[in-house]
Amino acid sequence: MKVSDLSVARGGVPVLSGVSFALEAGEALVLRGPNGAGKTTLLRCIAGLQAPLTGQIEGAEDRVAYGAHADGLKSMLTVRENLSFWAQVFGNVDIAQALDGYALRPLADRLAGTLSAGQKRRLGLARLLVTGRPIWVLDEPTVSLDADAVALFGSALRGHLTAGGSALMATHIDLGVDARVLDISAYRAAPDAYLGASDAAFL
Amino acid sequence: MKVSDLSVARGGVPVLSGVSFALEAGEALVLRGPNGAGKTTLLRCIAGLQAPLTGQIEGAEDRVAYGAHADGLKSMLTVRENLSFWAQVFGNVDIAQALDGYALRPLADRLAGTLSAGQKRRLGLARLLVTGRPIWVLDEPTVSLDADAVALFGSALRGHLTAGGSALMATHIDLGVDARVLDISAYRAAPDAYLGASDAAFL
Amino acid sequence: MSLWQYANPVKFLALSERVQPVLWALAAVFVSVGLLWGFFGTPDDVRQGSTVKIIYLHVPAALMAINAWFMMLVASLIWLIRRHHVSALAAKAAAPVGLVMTLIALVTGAIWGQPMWGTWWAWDPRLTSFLILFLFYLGYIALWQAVEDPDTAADLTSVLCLVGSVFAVLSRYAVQFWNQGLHQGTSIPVATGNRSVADVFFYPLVLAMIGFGLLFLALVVYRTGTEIRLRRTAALRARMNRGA
Amino acid sequence: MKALLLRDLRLALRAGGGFGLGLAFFLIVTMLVPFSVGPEAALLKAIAPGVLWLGALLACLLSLDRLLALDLEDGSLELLLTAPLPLEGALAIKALAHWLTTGLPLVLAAPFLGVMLQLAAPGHLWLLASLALGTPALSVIGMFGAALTVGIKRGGLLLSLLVLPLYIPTLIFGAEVARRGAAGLDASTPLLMLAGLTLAVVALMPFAAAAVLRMGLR
Amino acid sequence: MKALLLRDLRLALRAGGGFGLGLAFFLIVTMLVPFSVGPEAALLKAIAPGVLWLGALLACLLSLDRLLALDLEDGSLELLLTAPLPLEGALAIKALAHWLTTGLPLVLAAPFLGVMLQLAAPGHLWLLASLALGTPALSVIGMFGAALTVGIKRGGLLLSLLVLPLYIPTLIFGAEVARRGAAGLDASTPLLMLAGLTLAVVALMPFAAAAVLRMGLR
Amino acid sequence: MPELGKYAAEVLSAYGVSLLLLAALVGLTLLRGRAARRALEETEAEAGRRG
Ligand code: HEM
Ligand SMILES: Nc1ncnc2c1ncn2[C@@H]1O[C@H](COP(=O)(O)OP(=O)(O)OP(=O)(O)O)[C@@H](O)[C@H]1O
Ligand SMILES: Nc1ncnc2c1ncn2[C@@H]1O[C@H](COP(=O)(O)OP(=O)(O)OP(=O)(O)O)[C@@H](O)[C@H]1O
Ligand SMILES: [Mg+2]
Ligand SMILES: [Mg+2]
Repeated sequence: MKVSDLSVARGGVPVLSGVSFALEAGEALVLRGPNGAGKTTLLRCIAGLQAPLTGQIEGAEDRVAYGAHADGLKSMLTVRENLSFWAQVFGNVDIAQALDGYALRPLADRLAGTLSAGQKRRLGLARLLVTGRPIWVLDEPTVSLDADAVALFGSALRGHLTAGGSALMATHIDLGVDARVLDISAYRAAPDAYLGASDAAFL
Repeated sequence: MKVSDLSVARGGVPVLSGVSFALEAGEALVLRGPNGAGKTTLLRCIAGLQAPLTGQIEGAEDRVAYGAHADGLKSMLTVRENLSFWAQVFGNVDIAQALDGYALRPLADRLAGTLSAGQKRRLGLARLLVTGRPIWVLDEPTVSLDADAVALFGSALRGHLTAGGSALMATHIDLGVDARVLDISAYRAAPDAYLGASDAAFL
Repeated sequence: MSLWQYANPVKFLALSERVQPVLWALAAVFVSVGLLWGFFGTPDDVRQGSTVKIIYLHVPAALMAINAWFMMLVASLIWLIRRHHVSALAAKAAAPVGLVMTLIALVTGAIWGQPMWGTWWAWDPRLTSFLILFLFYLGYIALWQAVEDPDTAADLTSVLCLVGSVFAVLSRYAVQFWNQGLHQGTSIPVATGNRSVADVFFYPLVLAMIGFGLLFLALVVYRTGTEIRLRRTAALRARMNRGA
Repeated sequence: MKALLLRDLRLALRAGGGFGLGLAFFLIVTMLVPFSVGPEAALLKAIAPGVLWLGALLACLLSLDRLLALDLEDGSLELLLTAPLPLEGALAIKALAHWLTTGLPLVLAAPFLGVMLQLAAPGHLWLLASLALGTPALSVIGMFGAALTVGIKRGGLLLSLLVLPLYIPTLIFGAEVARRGAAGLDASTPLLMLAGLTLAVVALMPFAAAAVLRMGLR
Repeated sequence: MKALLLRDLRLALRAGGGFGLGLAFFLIVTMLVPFSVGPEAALLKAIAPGVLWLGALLACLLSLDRLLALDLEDGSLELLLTAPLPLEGALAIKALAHWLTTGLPLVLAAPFLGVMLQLAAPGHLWLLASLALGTPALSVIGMFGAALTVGIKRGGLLLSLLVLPLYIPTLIFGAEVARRGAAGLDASTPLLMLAGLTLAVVALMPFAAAAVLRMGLR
Repeated sequence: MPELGKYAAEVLSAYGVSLLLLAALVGLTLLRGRAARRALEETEAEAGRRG
């Protein structure tokens, strides 16, 4: 996947400009930057949920599995039902690996609504394994996870990378994997940047 | 505040039993334990949101300011309005200190719904400063915060402690303050413990 | 030894295993004798013709529909005051039975209404208050199903039952104020104005009423047992998952 | 308390907050009635008082689920529970805010809609009086229903199911006042009953609502 | 696709999911009509077809906000957008699930409610036909409205406001069929128009809905 | 069979519907009860094996 000279806006205001990087197969990239720097905005854009102001994103289409701040769980479905739903949507059937990968077997028949914060997050991450998509785009994946669960995530990620996948993650804390780091505060849009944002026409 | 021989249940099942600790004025206590250990359940109980199965909590009543996983912000009110509402509810008026304490001045007139994840969390923490309550009970307070914001939280906490307050916090990550640590996995309720939980009558 | 010992689920199960055969048998005998006698062994009424036979279903069902709600009210109060699980579960178990009884009263009444009043349905106060009762049953059952935590569900439905009872009485007066109506007044269950044939209809009717009462009891005891077993299964499962 | 009232009013007035939408719904329901039952003036006149009351009731009902569910979702309900406010008072205040933003506009708009539905002239005053006296009861009863269903994921329709039967006495007395008024009859008996009902409900329901809220959030 | 349909149906059937509640609301609205307009059989008979259509429409309307809002809240809508499903198809499937859990039960229950409102005997078949043909349009149009308001916090009432005018043609034709049917007149012309409307809407609306959803979530 | 006269349809349908409803109620009750019994036995056996 390759991003070149990307500018993104949030609430009509450009947040980042000139972001360029490439993500090879088997590679992980960690985005860092202070609160409000624009990490979430950038990731949403790469996942195809909002359009960039300028610039190109190549090789991302239909290859991205997005994990947002929210986990997309139905609290009235069991852990197993939640996972198999997403597996079917992405054309897979086997959820055994995902259940094992995040130690969810003992919880498999519990309603997702009754899980603790960290258990929910584990389920949210397990969803990535059933998508079969090569590029993981994750927003603060290890929030609420304890050390063991972070280790599970680490090994799932390593498995994904050795299988030729790649990952782009925003985080403030230690992910337990070593990866290239990109500090996006360097790309902060200048306050007078226009970049064709929706309010630029009025400036 | 003093907790003695406390047992708490979630979903009708005892989760923790025999928890005892004391929290002096000026002291901070960090709860640790793996995901699903029962930290949230314990904190809710101390905040008075659910009743304990057995045991006593002394000196907590009407002295606790609770900060949950969710921040309790109204997305259609501005940062300033959110803060002054809680200030008035708790009988205070001055929100200046809270705004300064978490560097929220530049955001004061933005709607809370347009903040980034970490900015929201900062506002949620600033709410504690306007309650005027001596005991802070916090569930993973530094989630989504960057290093600067964690430092702000650290200094707010130190200020609170030196003013004679105390704090009880659950977390998986480094809070940036030194505090006594209590590992609650030691108090895990035995699978066959009855303790008068609502389902005990059926066992 | 007090009656409250049967508030213990296990004791209740043991007791219910013992009384159930008797209850079911008695219910079957009374219901079938009452209905068969009524259907085959009573003459037609002078004015109502053979439709009078509907009374052996209609009145017992109507009676039990009201009594079931009353029983739920008492059980809810016991749960709120003494927190006996069996009591809460008995209220839960009774609701669908009451709902079906209400439905039978409504349906038989409607079928009866067509020949007698020339309409399936009229907005008569008695009929209307039964419809309102039907709604209360629906809401009560829906609330039980919607709340996940069983004790919370018991609490909430109990309060709903209390508040609902107050409003049901209020509605009854409101409805009476609103429309005077066609339905016969309550009296001793004398079906017709014609006193001379009353006894002929009276005995099978009483048998059917006792039979419906026993059937209600048998169903509630059985269903309470089912609810207890479900709770116990859930409790064991939850503990096992914790152990795992 | 005052802060809570002001906050709730402000939230209702902000875009997307719900003020005026209850009113709009009322307007549209009464407007749809001629489309569905046909345009004959005599028929409309006969059903006008009833339709207006029914419309007001439905408009109230529809806005109930935001009474507490929004506060639950963003976590502020739990924080309110730990705040130094008596829960009964807080709920009463929230019901008041609901009435001010939903019931009151309905009361004020009803005469105009009455004209559209050919409501007879003497009926307007009675309609107004009955709505003014009855809608507070709707808000308070609705608060009870909202407290009952607050822990339930998207209890919206369940809430309607639970609350509607509780609305029946209010509706009967209210509509009876409006109908008798429109027919030129004396409507003071049902009006008195309506007033008594509202008073009792306003005095007692906040306690029931607080009780079930405490149970539900446990 | 099938997985999505099954999931939505399963969610609707689970406790608190909403199945049967649309029906209950329909029941209650039609029940409240006599309380508000009075118990006279002749009057009720005259307004019965219209009231039933209006009740069905409102019951549909009330369940619309859960069409997409729930998925938005827990984040699964965004995840669906990144999934390999054509959005148009996904929305059509979701509308189908909505109809199966809301519209269909309404159609089946309408005859009973017709009896309660003294609907004339020949009208029942026409009522059934008009509802069966009309309610799918209500679900699909509702999906468009839901997509339009999905980004708006608790757009529930706004959604009603936007969707109601769009429902008017369906309502007019549908109620006309039922009214003519009840009066013993020939109702095939409006029935044909209703069928045409539904077909067109079902064919085109999913595209409009997908388009506004993509815009709204940007 | 008693002579029901012109109201035969009404009386018979009243009995039919009511008995059907009662039978459905009893039937569903028994089915659910059986299922609950079985589930409990299985769970108890499993719990016994584990505990
Ligand atoms: C759907 C319609 C109807 C409903 C909901 C209904 C409901 C009731 C109820 C609640 C009772 C009360 C029992 C009691 O007070 O002890 C009752 C009794 C009775 N009903 Fe109906 N009813 C309906 C239609 C009819 C019709 C059409 C008839 C016959 C013309 C009828 C004849 C009776 C009789 C004879 C009694 C016994 C009255 C007594 O206690 O003396 N009902 N019904
Ligand atoms: N409607 C809006 N108007 C103006 N600014 C906005 C609006 N919505 C968001 N922003 C700003 O856009 C910036 C980017 O937000 P974003 O959520 O991408 O940050 P982030 O890097 O993910 O931060 P965090 O680490 O806190 O999650 C923030 O500074 C935010 O305050
Ligand atoms: N309805 C329920 N039935 C059974 N178990 C439940 C239910 N609800 C919660 N639990 C369990 O109770 C335990 C305690 O949960 P709690 O949220 O207190 O954990 P926590 O320590 O806060 O975890 P985290 O660090 O992930 O936030 C968890 O194992 C959870 O799965
Ligand atoms: Mg972010
Ligand atoms: Mg937790």
